[in-house]
Amino acid sequence: MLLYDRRYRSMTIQVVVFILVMAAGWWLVDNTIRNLQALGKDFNFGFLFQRSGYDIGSPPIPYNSDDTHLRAAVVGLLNTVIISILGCIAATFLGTAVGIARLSNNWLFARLMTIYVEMFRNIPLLLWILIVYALLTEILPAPAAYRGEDPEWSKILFGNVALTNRYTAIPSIGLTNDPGMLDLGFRIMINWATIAFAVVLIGGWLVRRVVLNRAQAAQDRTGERPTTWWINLAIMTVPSLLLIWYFGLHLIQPELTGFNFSGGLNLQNGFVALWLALTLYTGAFIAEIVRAGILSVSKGQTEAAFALGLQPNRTMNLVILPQALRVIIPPLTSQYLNLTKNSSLAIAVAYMDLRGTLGGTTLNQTGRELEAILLMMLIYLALSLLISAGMNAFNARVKLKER
Amino acid sequence: AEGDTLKAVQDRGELICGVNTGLVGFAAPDASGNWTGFDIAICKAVAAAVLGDPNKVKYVPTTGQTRFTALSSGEVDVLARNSTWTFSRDTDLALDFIGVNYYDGQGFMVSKDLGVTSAKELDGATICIQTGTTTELNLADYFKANNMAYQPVNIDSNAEGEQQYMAGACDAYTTDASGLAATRAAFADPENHVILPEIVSKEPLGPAVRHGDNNWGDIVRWTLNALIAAEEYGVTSTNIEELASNSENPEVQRLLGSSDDLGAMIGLDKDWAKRAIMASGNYGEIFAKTIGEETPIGLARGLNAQWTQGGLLYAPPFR
Amino acid sequence: MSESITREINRSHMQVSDEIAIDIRNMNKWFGTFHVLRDIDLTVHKGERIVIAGPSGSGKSTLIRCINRLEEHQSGQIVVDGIELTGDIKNIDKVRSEVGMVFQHFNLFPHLTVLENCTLAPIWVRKVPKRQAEETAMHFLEKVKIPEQASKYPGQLSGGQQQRVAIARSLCMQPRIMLFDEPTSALDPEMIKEVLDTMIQLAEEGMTMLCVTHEMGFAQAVANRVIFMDQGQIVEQNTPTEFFNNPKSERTKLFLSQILGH
Amino acid sequence: MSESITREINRSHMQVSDEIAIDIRNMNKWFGTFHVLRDIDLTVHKGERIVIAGPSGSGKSTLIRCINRLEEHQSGQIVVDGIELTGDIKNIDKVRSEVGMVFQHFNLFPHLTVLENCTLAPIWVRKVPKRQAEETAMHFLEKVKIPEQASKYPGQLSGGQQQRVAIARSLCMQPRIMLFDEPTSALDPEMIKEVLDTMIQLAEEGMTMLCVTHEMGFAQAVANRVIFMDQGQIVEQNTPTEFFNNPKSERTKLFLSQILGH
Amino acid sequence: MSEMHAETVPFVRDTMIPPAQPPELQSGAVKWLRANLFSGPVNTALTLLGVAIIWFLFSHFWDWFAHSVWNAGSLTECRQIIAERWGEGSRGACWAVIRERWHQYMFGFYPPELHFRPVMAFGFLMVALAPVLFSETVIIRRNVLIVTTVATLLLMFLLKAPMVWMVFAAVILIGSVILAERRVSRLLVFSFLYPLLGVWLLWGGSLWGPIMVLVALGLGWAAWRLLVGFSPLLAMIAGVLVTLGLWLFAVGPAASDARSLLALSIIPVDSDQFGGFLLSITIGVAGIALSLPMGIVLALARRSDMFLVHTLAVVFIEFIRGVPLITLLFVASLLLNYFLPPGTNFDIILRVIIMVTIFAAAYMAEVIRGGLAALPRGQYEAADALGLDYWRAQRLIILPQALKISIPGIVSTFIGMFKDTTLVVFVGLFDPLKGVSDFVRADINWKGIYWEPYIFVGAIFFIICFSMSRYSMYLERRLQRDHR
Ligand SMILES: Nc1ncnc2c1ncn2[C@@H]1O[C@H](COP(=O)(O)OP(=O)(O)OP(=O)(O)O)[C@@H](O)[C@H]1O
Ligand SMILES: Nc1ncnc2c1ncn2[C@@H]1O[C@H](COP(=O)(O)OP(=O)(O)OP(=O)(O)O)[C@@H](O)[C@H]1O
Ligand SMILES: [Mg+2]
Ligand SMILES: [Mg+2]
Repeated sequence: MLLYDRRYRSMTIQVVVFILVMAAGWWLVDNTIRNLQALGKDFNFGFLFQRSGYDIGSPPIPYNSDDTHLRAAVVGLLNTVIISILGCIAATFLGTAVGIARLSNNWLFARLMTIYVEMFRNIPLLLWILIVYALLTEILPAPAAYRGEDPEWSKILFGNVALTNRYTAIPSIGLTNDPGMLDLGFRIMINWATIAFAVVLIGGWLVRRVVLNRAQAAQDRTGERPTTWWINLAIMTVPSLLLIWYFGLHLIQPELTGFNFSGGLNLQNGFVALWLALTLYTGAFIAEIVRAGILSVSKGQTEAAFALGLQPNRTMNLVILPQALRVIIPPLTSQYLNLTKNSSLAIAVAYMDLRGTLGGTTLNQTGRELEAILLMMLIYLALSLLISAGMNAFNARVKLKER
Repeated sequence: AEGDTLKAVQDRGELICGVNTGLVGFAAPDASGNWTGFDIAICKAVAAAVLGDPNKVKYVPTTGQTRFTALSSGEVDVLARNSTWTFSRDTDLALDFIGVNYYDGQGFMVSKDLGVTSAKELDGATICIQTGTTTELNLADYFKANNMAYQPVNIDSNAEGEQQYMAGACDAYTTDASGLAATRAAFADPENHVILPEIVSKEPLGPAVRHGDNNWGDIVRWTLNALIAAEEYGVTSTNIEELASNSENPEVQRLLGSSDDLGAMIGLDKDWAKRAIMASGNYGEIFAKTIGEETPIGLARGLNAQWTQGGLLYAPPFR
Repeated sequence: MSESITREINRSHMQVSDEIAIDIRNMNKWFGTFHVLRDIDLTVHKGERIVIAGPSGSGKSTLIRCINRLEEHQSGQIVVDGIELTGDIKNIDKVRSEVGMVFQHFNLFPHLTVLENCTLAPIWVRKVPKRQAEETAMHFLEKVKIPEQASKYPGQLSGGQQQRVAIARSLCMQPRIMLFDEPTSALDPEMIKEVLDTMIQLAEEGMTMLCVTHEMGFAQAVANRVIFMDQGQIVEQNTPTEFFNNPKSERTKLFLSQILGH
Repeated sequence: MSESITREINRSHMQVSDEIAIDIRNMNKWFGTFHVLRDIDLTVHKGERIVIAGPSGSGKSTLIRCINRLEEHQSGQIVVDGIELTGDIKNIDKVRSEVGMVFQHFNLFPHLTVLENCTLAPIWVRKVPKRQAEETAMHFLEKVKIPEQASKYPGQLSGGQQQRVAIARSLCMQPRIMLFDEPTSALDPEMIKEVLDTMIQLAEEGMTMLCVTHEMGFAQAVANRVIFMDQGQIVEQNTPTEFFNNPKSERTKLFLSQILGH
Repeated sequence: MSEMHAETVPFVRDTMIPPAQPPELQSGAVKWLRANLFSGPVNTALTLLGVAIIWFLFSHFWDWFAHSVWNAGSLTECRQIIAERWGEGSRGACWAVIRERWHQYMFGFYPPELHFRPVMAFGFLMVALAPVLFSETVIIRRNVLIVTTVATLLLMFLLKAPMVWMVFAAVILIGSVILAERRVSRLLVFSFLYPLLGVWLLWGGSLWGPIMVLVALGLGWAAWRLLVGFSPLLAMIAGVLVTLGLWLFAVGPAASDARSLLALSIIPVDSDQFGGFLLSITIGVAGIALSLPMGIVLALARRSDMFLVHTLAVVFIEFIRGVPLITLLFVASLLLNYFLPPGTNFDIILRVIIMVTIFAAAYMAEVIRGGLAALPRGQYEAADALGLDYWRAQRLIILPQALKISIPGIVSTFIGMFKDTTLVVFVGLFDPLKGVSDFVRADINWKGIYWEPYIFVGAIFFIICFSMSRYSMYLERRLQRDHR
């Protein structure tokens, strides 16, 4: 019988599974079609090209209520991406620092870091988002507090940053010698100066790599490593300074005009709160990962390195970290994924991410929940897969060294 | 789901009513979990008419975002959640608004210190709005029409929005004027906040049902009309028994089922309207009890007075 | 005894000089309240090959690890190659680059190739040019007979090969003294021989060696002194012949009977 | 050779019957493109005790594992106890409950006590009542001389004890054939003896055994045939005496010199 | 040949040296401080930083905590009291809101006179869990059970539970304490029955529903029993099909028929009356209980060598892990009705539980897969060689070990899932964090209250999650000690 021979058994089971899955899928699709019919709705994505009609605070690309829902969704997606990237970066730094601090032999500091980690790991993220947001709105003053001859609050950092309960006003960058904009289409413009800086920085970075390679070569040749930090510093800064001088770059300090600060950039509190909360929350998890990673490298490795005469910091860089990294990266990847997905809690703090636009206002104004939610899930899925793919590639590079 | 909502409700023995998650005066649970408010009264009236018991309602709290889906997916039988009747909602969203229970308009509330007296002076202001509402759209239109800039803060729930406004995180809070009044009434210092004179939109708020089930729509529509008509004819929860037996007014007799059997035409019994009115009183009584001037919310009747009093309430004849 | 170990050993270079390589005086060490090493006195001359034996937990490893300060001693004096081991970091670094150490579990760096394992310390500590470091490394890898494995990763080698890499790695720092902590006890029997052969070869070339081991064949063939430790003390030290044939203390007799016995 | 192994062995029961226990014909096996076993022909009679020797990687384990179908062969025929091994699951189950296997790393179930380890298969596969299974288990545990450990967990036993439990566990299924895959090579020397003793005892009772081992003492004492494998082929098979004293192929000679050599 | 080995025999010493004090270089507090706080410049700086952080937190929040008001009717009243007691302009916490609304934070809109029922359900839950969680340590189990018994009865008394129920609870609780002492495995029967009992206590209604569910399960088991000799796989399929079929089609009618004979009914409570921690814990516990088996199945499927099964498992797991939970909750609340036959409408809490379960199961599958991968191949081979078939090998050999290895991961998945129950607020359920707080703040009396509810809710979450993580550490340690 088909079930009793190993070769056919697995085929049989698979065929059955396949039929069952197809049947279930067909059942769902059929139900959906019939339900949609009953409701007199159809399944189409035309709504994406209709006028959206709502505004979004501080969109990363030009956007207003006359644009389409599609553009609103793109704005949301960009916001999601921005918060995710910034969150991942900040959380990585924080988590690494705390993870190492927990291993420090400073009793007090290690304890404090433990408390931090346990607090954040055991209390829902939503609460932290709300608390940070509330802290920002309740403790910081309204912009009006900066008004007048003798204001209650004054700007910090040489008058460059104003903390308010709506946003953090930071300076923006002005150009006296504005080279104009590059139009990328879709009303997305980039200042030529930005491009110039990008080119210079990337170029500088490439040159720096050449310098480093040559230093490495010199070390390989002579054993002594030439000091390169000042060359690097110069390469990274001088061209930029020249550009700054050429374009007449200057900071435009935020000034209180009318209700709000203008001139600078206003980082909305929703954004700041979400960023902080995601960073603190994910940072606590990353701290544990980093700590476990470092502890996973056996003591013998440190001893062997010491016995060879390597100094502790060299031991860390050359022996411990490369090995710890292999243990750290896979769980770190899932923390990045979590952070990206958790950014959808932006809904709680009025930050218009993908969930807020496509899955929120658009869905609500158009009533296309099936389409909007499916599309939104697909986009999140794509983001997740992208992050996984990137991290796996990185992991493969780190891992390659092992075997 | 066509044409059988009434039967479904009667079989279930319970009306499922989609309401706000918490809006003072309109729908909010109290400390012991009883829902009260202006919208709640509609639910109770419908339940009384259909099931004979105003308490056989299950309230499903919906957010601005989940409300229409909850209705169209059949999760609730009727949506009584201060929702604005608009063209696209009525058509594209496949809903049926069955009337207006509150004529509202979108306004702005600002702090007195701001020194603003007109919405036209709000150029550049930060404004808190609730996401997923028509206010979001009206706001965009209004500022665009007046060529002003603003910074929207899209808040998820009313409580959150008020919090932001009170902390000064927005210069102005915009929502329906009724909501503004309710919000302001609850402040520790109501006198320090002003509601600006501009009403920037028409916001006819009304209960909605699903497209397609016309009979059910009729029931809800005429239940609402019964409440309005009752006020017009002076039928109150206190005198209703008396009027039912000895009213001279033929319209009242038809309404209360003492002469014609209008109920049968919508699949109900004779006393349906009587029960609906008895549930929480006529329109005026409900208004006074939940959001009227005697309550902390202190709304004036304004547009929501009977047509006979110069308002817009005008129930079609029961005939 | 395995014949391969008792084979004719070239003792020509194996003279002991008068210079002192390691001088330990009255050294004591505690782990918490546990007194692991008690009043250790030990002088090792250049070119000496000392085998340390003793029951498990007697402090052999600890003693050896004190010599390159992987463990800190609490009282007494340890002078290595004329440098006293104190808290002074510079001294420690100096001593560590003069003293090679081979561990029971090899402790190779798994993320580096064999060659990189061998050149890491010369490049970063001794500041030797890479080319030269690699040449040296290849030289020593040839010596331990695995030059062809240079570009593999430790995980791809057998235990015996790994231990030989570990020895080569230490040798690349051109140490004057080598410490071995049970270098063969984690190895399969077939592999023990290859490692012991390497060590014998080292001994023949006159390296000063301290070796904790239970390979008594090795001790007899190579050592010029066997030290027996028990309970943190040096109980007996003697030439191998005397040690094996004529143990003085009861403790040593018992130990020898158990280890050679059955 | 350890004396204990070369002691007088009771060969009274150790006759070989004419019945065929295992019949392998022209069997080939590949791992991917790697041809591990080539044209293996092997007939084992009931009561035979066969030792398989050969260099590492020569396919000894693979051969043994094909016999109870832990590995699938790709061509040729394997008949165990009259049942041919094909894809048929019922046949496989039957063969597996007739053939016991003991692994190099014991593979005891660490979450079960010794007794539970021994009764698991009888209860679930043979459907023996628990009480009876426990009695049988105790019987075999006594036979391997560790009845007192019955309620301990494997992790609490020494390697030799663990291996004896593993043997007892196999015996509890009352197999007609026992396969051993280097049963002693993961053991410390003192423990090897106790396991070999157990195996000798089994042999004395007439069990059909196939044993991969490097313990040549055992082979000489117990086996009635030694099979030498290299590169996936059976290079030579002979009685132990002939095999050790008079190896035919060069390969065998080399192997024997290495294994008995140093 | 074996001489070589002989030389490697470790010699183990048999006597211990008596402990001795090391020379005292420094002593007491000064030494400790130097070693642990001021051992170098970096360390000193960190210590100072730590002190600064503590001081900052203390100076900013201390007086707020110190000025707590427990007894007031509204926020305004609180503010007055604070101003009176500690002077105009001082800040203080107004815990009165918790005092007045605690029952909503705990039970949502669950009828107050029935509050004892959830309390009882959760008391029983501990009893049901005890034989599973504390199977080995008698003392801990005894303590847990006694504390549970006392606490449950006390709470029920305080919540004015009727006498009948008090007796019922007392019998079960005290009975379980005694049973746990005698034969703890008997208590597992209770653990097995608990889900139905718990559901009945929480939602009320007729007892016939749970009974019929049980009967169906029994029939499914009988079907399995009948066929198992023939083919384990077929038997399992038959068992599952019979059970599911009966659940879907027969349980409802049968229960209502039985009900008409004998009511056996207690006051029903609707899902929409659930809220606060009652909701969180209900969703959490149900999700935990269901996601573990589902995760196991997924993990096995993902490790299967059948291409199709493997692929399906991978697609499913990666899809679920790739989307945020709130989108799944939206699917539960907005879309599920599209996917099901017209007219089906099932409980929103059930829908949320299903989604949360699916979500957690995908994570669980990955955790368990790790555990399975960590098992040495030898275990599989030994099981094969003994003739155990796939399912038996999994059940008896592989899973018990793999699950033990994965305990830390499993528990942190649980903790994550429990924390995620706060997200149900976005589909209109009253979670304790935002759902309840939002409507409490919609009350005129408590408008503007912010921190107190958050701190209160946060503290409870912390206690629950922290104990779970400690429990997993205890378990890890115990499993390390056992069997070794
Ligand atoms: N870091 C440590 N902390 C506390 N005690 C230790 C530490 N390291 C070793 N010990 C203890 O010190 C004693 C001596 O250990 P050591 O490793 O030197 O013994 P050994 O002679 O090398 O034994 P073996 O032959 O087993 O390697 C042992 O009792 C050991 O338990
Ligand atoms: N699952 C597998 N996949 C691929 N190659 C394998 C697998 N198992 C074994 N091999 C290879 O097959 C060859 C024979 O392996 P086998 O384990 O049978 O050798 P052996 O004679 O038992 O060696 P040893 O004495 O080291 O145990 C080896 O080269 C091994 O690398
Ligand atoms: Mg040691
Ligand atoms: Mg093998």
